[in-house]
Amino acid sequence: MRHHLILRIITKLLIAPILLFALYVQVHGEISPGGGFQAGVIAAAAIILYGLVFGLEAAERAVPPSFVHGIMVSGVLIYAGTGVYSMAVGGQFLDYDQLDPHYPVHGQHLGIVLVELGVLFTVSATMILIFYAFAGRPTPIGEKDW
Amino acid sequence: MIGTAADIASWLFIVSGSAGIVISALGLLRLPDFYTRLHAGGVTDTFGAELLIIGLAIQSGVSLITAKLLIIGLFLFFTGPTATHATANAAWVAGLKPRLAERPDERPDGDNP
Amino acid sequence: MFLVAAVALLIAMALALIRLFIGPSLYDRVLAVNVFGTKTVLLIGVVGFLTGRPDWLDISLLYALINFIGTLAILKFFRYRRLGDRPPSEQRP
Amino acid sequence: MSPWLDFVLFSILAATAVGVVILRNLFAVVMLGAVFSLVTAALFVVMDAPDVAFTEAAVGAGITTVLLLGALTLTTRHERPGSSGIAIPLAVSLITGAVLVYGSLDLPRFGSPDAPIHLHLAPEFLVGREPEIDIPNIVTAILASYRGFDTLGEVIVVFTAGIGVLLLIGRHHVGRRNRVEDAADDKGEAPDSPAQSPPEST
Repeated sequence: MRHHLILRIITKLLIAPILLFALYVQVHGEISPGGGFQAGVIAAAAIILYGLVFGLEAAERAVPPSFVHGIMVSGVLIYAGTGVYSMAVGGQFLDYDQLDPHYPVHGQHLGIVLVELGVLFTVSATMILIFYAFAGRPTPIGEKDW
Repeated sequence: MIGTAADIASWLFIVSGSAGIVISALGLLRLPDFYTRLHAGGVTDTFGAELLIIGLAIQSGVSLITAKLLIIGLFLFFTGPTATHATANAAWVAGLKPRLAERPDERPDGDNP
Repeated sequence: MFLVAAVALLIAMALALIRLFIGPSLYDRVLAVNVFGTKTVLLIGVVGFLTGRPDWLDISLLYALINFIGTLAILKFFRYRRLGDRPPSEQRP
Repeated sequence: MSPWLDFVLFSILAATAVGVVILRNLFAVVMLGAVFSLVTAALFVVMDAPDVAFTEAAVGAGITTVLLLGALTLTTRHERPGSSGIAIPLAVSLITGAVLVYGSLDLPRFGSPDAPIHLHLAPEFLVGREPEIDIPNIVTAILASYRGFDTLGEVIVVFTAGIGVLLLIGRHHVGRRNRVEDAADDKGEAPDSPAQSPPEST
């Protein structure tokens, strides 16, 4: 899609609002519907839109696959690390009350924010990587079958 | 007084928007070939959607809901015509010819399964 | 008044679905899916007003964005046969 | 909310499902899948489940369409008609459907306060949320805190799925081949015109 001027302009206009909306869904997950999973998918959708219109190579320049690999792993590590930390300071696994011993409610808030961050990282990175893997395949479809 | 006026205005917008939406769907179903259906699915559809959203926005007063409605309207205003443009461009490049008046019996050769 | 809009949207959705079934070309179907998506965006908003809880507009806001991506993906894939860059077969005369 | 909206939306959903079964053009089936997800999300909104509707909206129409198209690169455009007869699949479907309907007779009515789920855990969560967690969205409170261990499992499932896809069809040398092609594209390429491109419709 090299010559599609209208598509390129509109896509450039749309990508920033989509990412902003993903951030809104992420941080508003405690108040309104939404949370880490939904925000992750929306953020991945922004990258996929970029890859669709500007080509896979441009998307891989903007968000390198090695970086996405790191994000995918760090999401699980953040989530599990929260649980291990709460275990290390004397509670049970994923017992957020221990994160702030004086105000357990604040500990719960902190724990939920961390956990949602981990979900966001893993889900968005996985979606982007699956898109990269599918989009990068050469097509085996012959002229006859098409 | 102002409340009544706003109600009437929002009624007008919502009913005319609904009429536009039904007309666009009828056109999508009844018009003879793809390029004429684009007008129903693109122009009339966006028109009806915007009118409906303006009507809803008037109904909800000044609040966060109004802001969200206006953002939805803005997105639809940009993405609808762009998607229609992309569809028309792809169809034209792929060789789908419009049905012309000289040969009224010619059907567009699609990929009818 | 919201009821009028909801009924109009449902009728339009049914008609667009018929167009999606009968085709005849692929592009008619893409157009029908696009129209159907717009109708769903509006229906979710109108249902929010109908039930008196219009604070779920985030969902229709999301659909307004996602629907565009889906349409673009279908068109791009149908033309280039893959989602990445253009394949070499595009160059053949 | 009167049930007529449910009925109409469920009818559209059933029509879409029948269309998926009947149509042989796989592109049309992918598009019907997008429509199915749109109607499902509208149904979730009507049934007061905005969080589920949000997930369906985010995953169903956009990502699933893209991934199904990616899967279509590995196959052909039309579904081949099946070789076996209609009798055995029909019998299996009818028996399964009858068993499901029979099972649903024992379910509590939709939204009934006497359902078992509303007698044991739900009151505890609803009462305990205020002093223990203190965030307004009960769904997030249950998912992230009361059921944090389950959510960790879901994250690991997503992670494992990503690793599996990468191992099966991932690439090692990213973009090298594409770069050469792009250089050729930039040099000798005229703008698209209908005269040059072969009609792709068959």
